Amino acid sequence: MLFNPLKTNNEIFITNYGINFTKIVNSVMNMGVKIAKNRISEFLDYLRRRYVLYAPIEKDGISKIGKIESVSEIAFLPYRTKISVKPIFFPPEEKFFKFQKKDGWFELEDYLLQIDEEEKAIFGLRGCDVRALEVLDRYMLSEFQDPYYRKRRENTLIIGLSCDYPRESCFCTAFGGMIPNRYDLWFTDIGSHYFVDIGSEKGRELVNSEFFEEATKEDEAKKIRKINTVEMEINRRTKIDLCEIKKCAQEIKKKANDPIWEELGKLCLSCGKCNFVCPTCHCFDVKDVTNIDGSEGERIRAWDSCHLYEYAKTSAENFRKERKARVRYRIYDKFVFPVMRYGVYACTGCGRCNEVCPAGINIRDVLRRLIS
Amino acid sequence: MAERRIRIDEITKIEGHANLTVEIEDEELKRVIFGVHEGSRYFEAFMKGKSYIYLHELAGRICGICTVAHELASVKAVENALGIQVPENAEKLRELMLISSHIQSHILHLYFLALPDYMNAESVISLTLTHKNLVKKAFRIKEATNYMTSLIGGRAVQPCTLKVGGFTKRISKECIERYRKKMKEIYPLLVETAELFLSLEYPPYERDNEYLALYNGKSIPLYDGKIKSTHVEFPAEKYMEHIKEYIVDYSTAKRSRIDGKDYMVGALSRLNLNPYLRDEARELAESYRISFPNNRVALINAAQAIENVHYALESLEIADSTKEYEPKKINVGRIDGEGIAAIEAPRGLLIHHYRIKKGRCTYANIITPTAMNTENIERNLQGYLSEIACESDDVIRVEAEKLIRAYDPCISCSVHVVRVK
Amino acid sequence: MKIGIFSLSCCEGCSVQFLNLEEKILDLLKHFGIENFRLAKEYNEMPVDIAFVEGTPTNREEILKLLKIRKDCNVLVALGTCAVTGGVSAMVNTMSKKEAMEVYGGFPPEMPVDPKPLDYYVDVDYHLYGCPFSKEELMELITSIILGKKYKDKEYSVCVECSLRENNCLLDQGYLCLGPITRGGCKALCPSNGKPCLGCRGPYEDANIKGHIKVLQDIGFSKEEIIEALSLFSYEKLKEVIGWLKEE
Amino acid sequence: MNNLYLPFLAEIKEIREETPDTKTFVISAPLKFKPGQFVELSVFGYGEAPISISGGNGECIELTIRAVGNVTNKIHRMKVGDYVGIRGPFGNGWPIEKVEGKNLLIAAGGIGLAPLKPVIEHVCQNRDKFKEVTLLYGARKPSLMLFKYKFDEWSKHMNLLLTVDEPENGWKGHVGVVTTLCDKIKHVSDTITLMCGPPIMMKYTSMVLIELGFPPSEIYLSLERNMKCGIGICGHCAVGGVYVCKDGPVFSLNRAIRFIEKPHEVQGVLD
Repeated sequence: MLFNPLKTNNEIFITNYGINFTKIVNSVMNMGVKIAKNRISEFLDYLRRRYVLYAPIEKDGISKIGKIESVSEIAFLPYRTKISVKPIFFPPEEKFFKFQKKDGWFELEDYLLQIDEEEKAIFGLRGCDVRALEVLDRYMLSEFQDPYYRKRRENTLIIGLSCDYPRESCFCTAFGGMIPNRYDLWFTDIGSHYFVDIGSEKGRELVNSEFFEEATKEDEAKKIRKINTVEMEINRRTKIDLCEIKKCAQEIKKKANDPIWEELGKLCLSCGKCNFVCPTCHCFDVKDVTNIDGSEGERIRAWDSCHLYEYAKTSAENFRKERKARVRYRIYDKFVFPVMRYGVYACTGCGRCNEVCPAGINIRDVLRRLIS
Repeated sequence: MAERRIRIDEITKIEGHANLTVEIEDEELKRVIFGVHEGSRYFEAFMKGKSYIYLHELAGRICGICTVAHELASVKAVENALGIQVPENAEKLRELMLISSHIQSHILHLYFLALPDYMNAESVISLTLTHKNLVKKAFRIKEATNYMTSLIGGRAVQPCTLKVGGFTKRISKECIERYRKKMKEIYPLLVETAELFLSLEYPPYERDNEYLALYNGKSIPLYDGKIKSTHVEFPAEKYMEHIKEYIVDYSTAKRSRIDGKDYMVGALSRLNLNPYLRDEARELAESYRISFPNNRVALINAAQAIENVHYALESLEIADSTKEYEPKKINVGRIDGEGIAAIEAPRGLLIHHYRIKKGRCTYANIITPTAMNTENIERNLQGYLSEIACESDDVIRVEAEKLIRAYDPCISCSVHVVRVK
Repeated sequence: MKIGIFSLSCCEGCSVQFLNLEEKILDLLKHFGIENFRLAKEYNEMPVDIAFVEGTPTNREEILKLLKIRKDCNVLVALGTCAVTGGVSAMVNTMSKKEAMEVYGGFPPEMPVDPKPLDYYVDVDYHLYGCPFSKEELMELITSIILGKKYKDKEYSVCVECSLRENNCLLDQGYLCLGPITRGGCKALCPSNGKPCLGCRGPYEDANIKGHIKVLQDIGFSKEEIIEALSLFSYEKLKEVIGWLKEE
Repeated sequence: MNNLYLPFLAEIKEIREETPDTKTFVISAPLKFKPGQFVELSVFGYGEAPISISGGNGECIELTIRAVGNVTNKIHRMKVGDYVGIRGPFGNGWPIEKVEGKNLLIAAGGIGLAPLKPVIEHVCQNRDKFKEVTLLYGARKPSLMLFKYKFDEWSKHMNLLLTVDEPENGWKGHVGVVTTLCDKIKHVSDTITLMCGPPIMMKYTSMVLIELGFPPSEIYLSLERNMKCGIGICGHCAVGGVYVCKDGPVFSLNRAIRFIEKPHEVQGVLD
């Protein structure tokens, strides 16, 4: 059995965000169900008619989660999408409001009202992305709530899918493996069928539809075998043990003056790509854009990256002028600070940052060096 | 009357820096000097040694107005040198891009540079006060054509999607459809523009010039064809046998002659040599009693306006038959060779010629339309100004500028380098 | 306020880009008088409040012209790559004078001057990067001047905007892309169109150029190829690094 | 849903010139705030800036602003009757409850006096709740001192120690940086220190105070960071796992030392 840090820290997981997928069904009491592969499009179409459906799509060599108009658009990939689910809830650029000067007064138009209140269903999310949503929820929906995020995030049904095989850069087993703690339904490919775990009341309602049938003990064994095979493969590559979450964080914190930062500082190009693909990075910049005479404009937030030179600059001082300090900050903000604050890592092992780093900085290798 | 010397130190409303000196003695024209004093820009020098993949990028920077033409001529010359076949739809898309950039350039020239002369306005900026709707119309066409160019080229100035062998990006059916729609949308404005420019009163001066343009015997080609002049016809590869370049001491731009004669390139040449104007355009011109071939030099402006109508219709036809483009990996068979390409830039024929060895350029020669036109401009100024030599300085100045501007000279192009054999 | 658009040796694409503002020019004219614009105007006046200068001086006459513009304006804006870094013209500085002359048949039409960025000769208040510059950035600058805001150069790379546009990374596909060291602000136009960044906006202050050179070498590009790419637009700004790379 | 990013409009009621580059704006915002808290001030078209509240009466708040950036420069050009946007108040504020019944040392440098002004006013109104109170205030020049017109009143309630770096206009008081006043503090034990000023001032004053025997856990600093959202989401002000905007801006020195990644990165508290 693989260790799941989230499970052991359940008590600190704040559940009452008003988000819909937190009510956990006791899965021991329920044998899962299964769905035949040739019925999956029917089921998805059924889902599409009841919810606004999101699922993996692939276009111009880029896979991401997108809105689905017709089930044929869905890309059934063997592993996670290249672009995470984050932009669905936290788009790269978001307009807060519009302001317009009128007789010395300003009229404000809040764009929050224009965000559709929709019941979403996301099909085909992987464990890494679902966990990332849990992390994002902690940041965006704690004592101060981000209303734009919340409005998109509310009423979202998560229908996950286990990976068939990992990508080279994956290391989700370091964070608890392919199946996260919270979901509505979870699909695992077991050959002719998908085995389906039920994670919530809403999920149970869905499997009551005509497409599902009882699963047998054998099906469940198949599922476990499948998960274990893939996770073992991931584990073989990962070779890091991050299980003891607080201890690891302490260990990394001690390395503030390690020569590794100097080395990484020389390699890093400060391109910010790792931040943008990260499913938990949520920093943003806010700016006003106006017309030529300033009589009307919009306040816009756009993703920001802690690797950029001006990120921590105030009118008095730039607090992270050196590249190595910025590289270190990012690692700390994934593995030390969130642990201190919320008891979780802000990394889910999706490995996207490893994949996009032009300088070839691999977070797994960095962690291995920091923890060894 | 005694000796007069009229000098314009910096001719405005043309692209680049040029000056004009007119000497008149006893109401008789003695000398006209059309000099270019833009700093030299050494393109042919620093192209040497560069990898073939960068040549068209550099060529685009020769001129900001005809960037599309330069990039296309350059990329085509490299393809010729390396024996690369370009897919048919890519060629068509390139032609579409060339057409929209032609119209854009013509509109810029007609409304912004030439028109103020005929409206007694100082500039298009003062026209915004007196003829706001006219200027807005010009902006609308310009915006639309820039948009069309960037649909295919990524952006209007220095397009960024060309590569040796085709394009770097996928150009979807939808993209082509948007091009078509936009062109249809501005077509009536192009007709209005033509009507305006056909009705202007141009200097009456005529001369039996030698004209030069691309020719294919069935249309008015821009992207491909043989080179034809009033007297001779030859494939682009043979340009060196006919076109000879030389320099004069008062100008940083080189000049050229065909078989020892000065010649004109540009819109008027294209129409004079290719009697294939589409009916709509031809009838429009004829309704203003203008037909081609025509020796009235200042009618270049009218020819441009007519061309706009003609090419707009051509482009709609091309767009109809163009298939979606999907970028493919280009197999560069050989990395040595010599290639020549001739293309019609808005202001006339443009020739790029490279030798490539081991993937790097060892020789570059570029002949730009303005370099071809310079001597012709000077000759025609001589002809026209001697007819009006008795007029006041101011009149001579204005008329001279009108005639020079009609050519839409592009000085930056002409000084990319001076090479002396 | 009076503005002027001046042109030194260059392709004048930036002047054209200025006219490409299209109807925004009419908005502009509500706040500014365009008093000096040789490409579009017959009568050109000095002094002006804001001088936009494109191109780079390539002869002595032009240096004097530039100095005069600086004297007769309050704010000088370097417009486009040639003015900011010397641009493609500066590539001639990679060759020896003799080499360059040979192409001229041994005799130059005038005493040539090495193309340099404008700030080599005069103080430059603002830089508008790019070949051609970006219209959005020009409007941003003009709006800032009208509203009395500080206009800040973008201190991040093209990669930032490229990844926000969810493009497929061209470095990953084996192209020689200068995105990681080139100043952002163009919305990653070229990479979004499938063309690697050629660095037309020049390097940004914090760029890790040596780091990127290593990355390119790891991909398999030769020293010559890297030097060629670095010197396309920003030879004058990257001279030192190029020198270091040659030595290495 | 309450949109925390949406400012409400507030009118500038009064403008007081404090120094050549600093003005106090009285803004019609009926906010309840704790001394040391800040608001996000919007000038539409120019953006937002976090500004400490330097006073208020329930109807209005006072913001004392130095012109350094886009927003602050623009508000300096604005007039009475113009509108700005306000979000907040944000931040934790000074731990005034902790000081009650104890000695209080207030150390301020330059514009740093602004966030401390509500504390000083609170002390003046509730003088009997505190034991000894000392205010150290240093500015570069006498003409750059804030709230000079209040000094007479304040000195009735507390020991007011002033210093300038460069004397001018017949300045008869102390000359030197704030640290040179520290030996004049008569109370060391049972004292809570509240400090705000430029990084360098806070750094050296903290060092001197520690040497004098003030425990770091009793020294509170107000930190400045790049803040965008003010509510701990945007990440810009994060340092060592805390958000200066929502966990701060006031931290005890011992806590500040704990979360620093590299000591001198936090406002140069220690080297």
